[in-house]
Amino acid sequence: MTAPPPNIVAEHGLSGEEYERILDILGRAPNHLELGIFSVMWSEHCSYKSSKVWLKTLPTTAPWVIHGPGENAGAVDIGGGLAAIFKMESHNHPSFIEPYQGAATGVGGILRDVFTMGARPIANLNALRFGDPNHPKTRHLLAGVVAGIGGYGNCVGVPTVGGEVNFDPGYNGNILVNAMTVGIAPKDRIFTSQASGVGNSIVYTGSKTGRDGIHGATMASAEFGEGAEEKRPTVQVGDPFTEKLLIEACLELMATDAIVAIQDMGAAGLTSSSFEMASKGGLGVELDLDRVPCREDGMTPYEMMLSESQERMLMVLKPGREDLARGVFEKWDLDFAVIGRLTDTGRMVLRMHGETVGDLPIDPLAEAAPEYRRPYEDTPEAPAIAPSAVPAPDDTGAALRRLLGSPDLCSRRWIWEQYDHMVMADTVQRPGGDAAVVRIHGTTRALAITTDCTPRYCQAAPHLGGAQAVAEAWRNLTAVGARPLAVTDNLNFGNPERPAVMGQFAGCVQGIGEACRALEFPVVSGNVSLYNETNGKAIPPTAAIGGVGLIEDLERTADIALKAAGEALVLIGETRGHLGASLYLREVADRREGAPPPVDLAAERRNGDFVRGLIGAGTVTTCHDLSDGGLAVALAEMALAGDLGAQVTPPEDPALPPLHAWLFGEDQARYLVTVPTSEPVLEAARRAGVPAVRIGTTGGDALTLPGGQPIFVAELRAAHETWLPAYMGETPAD
Amino acid sequence: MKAAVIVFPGSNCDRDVQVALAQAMARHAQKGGGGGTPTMVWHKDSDFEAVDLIVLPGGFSYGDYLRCGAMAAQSPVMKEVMRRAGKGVPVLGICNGFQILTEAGLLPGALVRNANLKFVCRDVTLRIETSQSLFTARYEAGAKIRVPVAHHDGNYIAADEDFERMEERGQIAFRYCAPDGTLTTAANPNGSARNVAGVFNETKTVLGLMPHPERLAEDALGGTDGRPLFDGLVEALS
Amino acid sequence: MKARVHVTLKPGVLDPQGKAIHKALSGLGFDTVERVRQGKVIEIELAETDPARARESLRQMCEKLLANTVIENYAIELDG
Amino acid sequence: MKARVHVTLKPGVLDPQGKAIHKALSGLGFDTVERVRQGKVIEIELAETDPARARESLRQMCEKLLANTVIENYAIELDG
Ligand SMILES: Nc1ncnc2c1ncn2[C@@H]1O[C@H](COP(=O)(O)OP(=O)(O)O)[C@@H](O)[C@H]1O
Ligand SMILES: [Mg+2]
Repeated sequence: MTAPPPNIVAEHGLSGEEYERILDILGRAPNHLELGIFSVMWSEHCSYKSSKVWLKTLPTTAPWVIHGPGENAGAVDIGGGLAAIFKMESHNHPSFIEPYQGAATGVGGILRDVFTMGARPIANLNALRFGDPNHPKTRHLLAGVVAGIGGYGNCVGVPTVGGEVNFDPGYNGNILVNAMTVGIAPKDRIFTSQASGVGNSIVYTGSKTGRDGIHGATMASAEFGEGAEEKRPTVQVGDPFTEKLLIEACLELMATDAIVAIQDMGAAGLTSSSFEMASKGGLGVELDLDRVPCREDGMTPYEMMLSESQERMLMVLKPGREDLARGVFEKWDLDFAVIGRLTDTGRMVLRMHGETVGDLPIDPLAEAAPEYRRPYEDTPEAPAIAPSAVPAPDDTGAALRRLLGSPDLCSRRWIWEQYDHMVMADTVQRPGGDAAVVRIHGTTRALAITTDCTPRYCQAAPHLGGAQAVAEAWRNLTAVGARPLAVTDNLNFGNPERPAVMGQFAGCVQGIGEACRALEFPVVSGNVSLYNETNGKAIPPTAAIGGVGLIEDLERTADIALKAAGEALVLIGETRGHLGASLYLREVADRREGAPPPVDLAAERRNGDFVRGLIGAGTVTTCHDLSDGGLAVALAEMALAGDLGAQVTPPEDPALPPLHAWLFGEDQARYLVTVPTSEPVLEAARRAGVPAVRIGTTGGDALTLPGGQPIFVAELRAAHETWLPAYMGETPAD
Repeated sequence: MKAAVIVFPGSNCDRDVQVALAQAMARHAQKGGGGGTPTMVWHKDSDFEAVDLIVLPGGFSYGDYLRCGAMAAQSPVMKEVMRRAGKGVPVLGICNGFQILTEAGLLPGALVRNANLKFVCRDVTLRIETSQSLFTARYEAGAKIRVPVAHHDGNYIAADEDFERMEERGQIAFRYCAPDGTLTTAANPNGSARNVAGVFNETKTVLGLMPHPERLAEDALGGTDGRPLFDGLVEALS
Repeated sequence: MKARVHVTLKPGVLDPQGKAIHKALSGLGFDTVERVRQGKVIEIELAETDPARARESLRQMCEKLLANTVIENYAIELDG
Repeated sequence: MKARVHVTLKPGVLDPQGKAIHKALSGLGFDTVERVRQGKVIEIELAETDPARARESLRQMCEKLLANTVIENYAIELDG
């Protein structure tokens, strides 16, 4: 085996120091194949080398947690002998290069993470960030990403039930596509990747291996530069039809006792999947690469081991179950091949044409994976902005219309109507509310699911932003009546080698950890995406949180649509009129500054528990949490959903902030509910020590806000529904 | 009643329609009829037990690659479905099932890409064009119902002379309409000619429709306008 | 033996893709475009050396699967 | 002036459509089929009489819209 020249080492993204470590581990120079394997295994994407020290600080346990981080996805007990299994994952770089395929394969990848564990996927969500709407690429990227997510999810037949979208110039050169899948499995039949049984067969199934995506994992960890376009041929094409077959075939085989361990081939394909299975089981593997089903002639071992072809799985079978498994996969027209076996050597030995082409020790490679405590700098504190320092609008109604029609707040209907959000016939709350509600099939219980992050808060104050994202997810689940169970996170940042970026990362993770602890909302899975920057400019720190909660009784849930005239509107939580870093400040006053609203986790928990209690008792008819755009926007959304107006009168309170701050402030830990009569609820709130105040009454076809003319709901609807379709060039007659 | 749901590789509304039918059968059983559950029939099976109703479910059979429904129409089970349809066994095709029926020649016309080229998933209003059929007997002619669509290729086309014949024989089952029943472009989610959402064969024993009645056949899912279709079938075929 | 099958919509049959491409091209400023139709090409490699047999077999593939003859025409092109 | 633009997947790029058609053809008993790839043809009529200008304009259409040059190749064919 000949040593690779230094430029080849550098091209594999390995530092000199890392290369020295390889020489130590092998006691010789690696050949090209081995170098490739080290390179992907030690890439940021696979090794989490910059993030690990911080991720370890997150709370990951609770009595209901079955599997925390470390498996393909997290698993929590949802009662009835079932587990919810979920995870979120980024496909940012591929989606920027080829939005349709990048987003589509992102959905495919996260689905596999979930059904690998034995779960039938029941819902997909997507958290998306695009650049400035006026940037020449934004429209094309948005169209492609949405079509790709729909194209894949619709075909596999898993409903896409929610997500979030933001636009910010900070994403001009690096969009974010974070996809989340939730699945359900029998609690006692969860599959992991831990191999066991020396001599057991290693089986390959799914699609054939092609030359696509080779070095995708290293690409996902490399900062974009001007030459990014040249990397294009590494784009993978997804085949959702094969994925659908793979889901059905895997679930069919999982119902038997044939499988010992199973692992999808994601980033770094055959390399990381076989490595991980062996490493977790403390065993070795021997692979016979001649047997790998290939799409192209003459593929080299390097190409086979590093290919990121989609829709592939690796399994360890119990002895003698090969024929059973083969029968299942052939029934579903999928490739099936025994490509190797487990050994007790602790080594990965790769053979082709009767020769050993690679030989690596497994544990040392995994244990010696670099782990960096990178230097970091805290983000300087943003100045607090007093409500009175922000000018009131000339016209409250016009300000509200403007907010509702702004890119970050307008209706996402144009997006979710391209997603089949109802297939499987269990979608109880469709997109448009606080959290999607998906029934647990055949029961009257349901899961509530949401994704949340406010990047402008994370940017101004990372620690607070991280906590706020968790709090908002928790609140969104609470607002539909669910008991929040656990979260998955998707941490999207710039180059961690820059202390300022590392400071954002550390801050967000600390904030997430704090909020998760306070809310008993542990992190059970997640994903880190670093190097999201172009020419030295990092994206806004974006700590996307996917939250899952449980609804015990579908009769006891709430949605955001106003139901009947004459009901009381009750605002729960304290309103100080915080306008720093708010959407009002940005969209109406054209200022991007200030400290975000403080997050009081004790208040968050107390107010949320109170609201959940009201929903559980069947007291409230409607519930919406307050977030972007504050009270006025929340109320408008409720009016739109119910096609019913309301009249608002601010409470008489000497401490009331200026009216515009009261209406548009983004104070946290708040909900707006409707009740037939307000007194009992106000009384219960007093007893619970929860701030609550009646602020108006439902009815009519217009929204009457203090200090303004009534605005017809129809007018609000036009403002809310117009921007996105118009931006995408659609005329109503289309 | 005995019903069979055909499962093609890539079908994904097979369970949904099975549940909707089973619920209709359970309701019928409560009134003294027989209950049961539709059986699933795998596309490679060239024969299956005698049934009173065959359902081709929604989804993306064979990925909808080449043309939607084209490969499914050639699968082994379809020979048998066509043979039985020829003998008068009722066949219901929903969404992808409708596409398969046109590809197999059991229904006239073809379904092409939506006019705006986008997948569309939303509730639409349908006008019941006739109650004179096995499938629509439980609706009143002219009634408006709300059911969802979810498809990429639901744009129905047929030659003018085919249309004349179909209109004459009452072969149009459903049309997309505004809430007041008028046939507007805005109410048409995919550009279908004459706002057609569903059609019968000449004997009205085969129905294909793009909307998904099985998705709004339960209160918990937000509506029950799809229910009478299944209740009517179960009642008539039991 | 290599073959190409061209599948095109029959004249008069609505072509949403062609229409949308036309509109998009006009939107991009390509104002000399007068008509656009979209079709498919299916490239097939056959283990068959006899052109007549190859052509007949391709014809059957078209009739059975590759084209929907209600709305589409097909043309077979054999290499070499 | 009439033109045809052929858009095909670059070599090595997965072609799920072609793969599925291949399987379906085999299932129908066409067992001599060895490989299938699917592509698009876009027929365009141009109000342009100069072939060089037509070709250049078509090339731009391909780069901008007709082909996804990340994964597809294109070929332009001018009639007459
Ligand atoms: N990319 C998307 N895909 C599907 N649904 C989306 C997407 N983006 C937003 N939505 C839906 O739109 C609604 C409003 O989103 P958002 O404003 O982020 O809600 P909230 O402020 O309650 O977190 C939610 O129901 C959400 O699921
Ligand atoms: Mg909310």
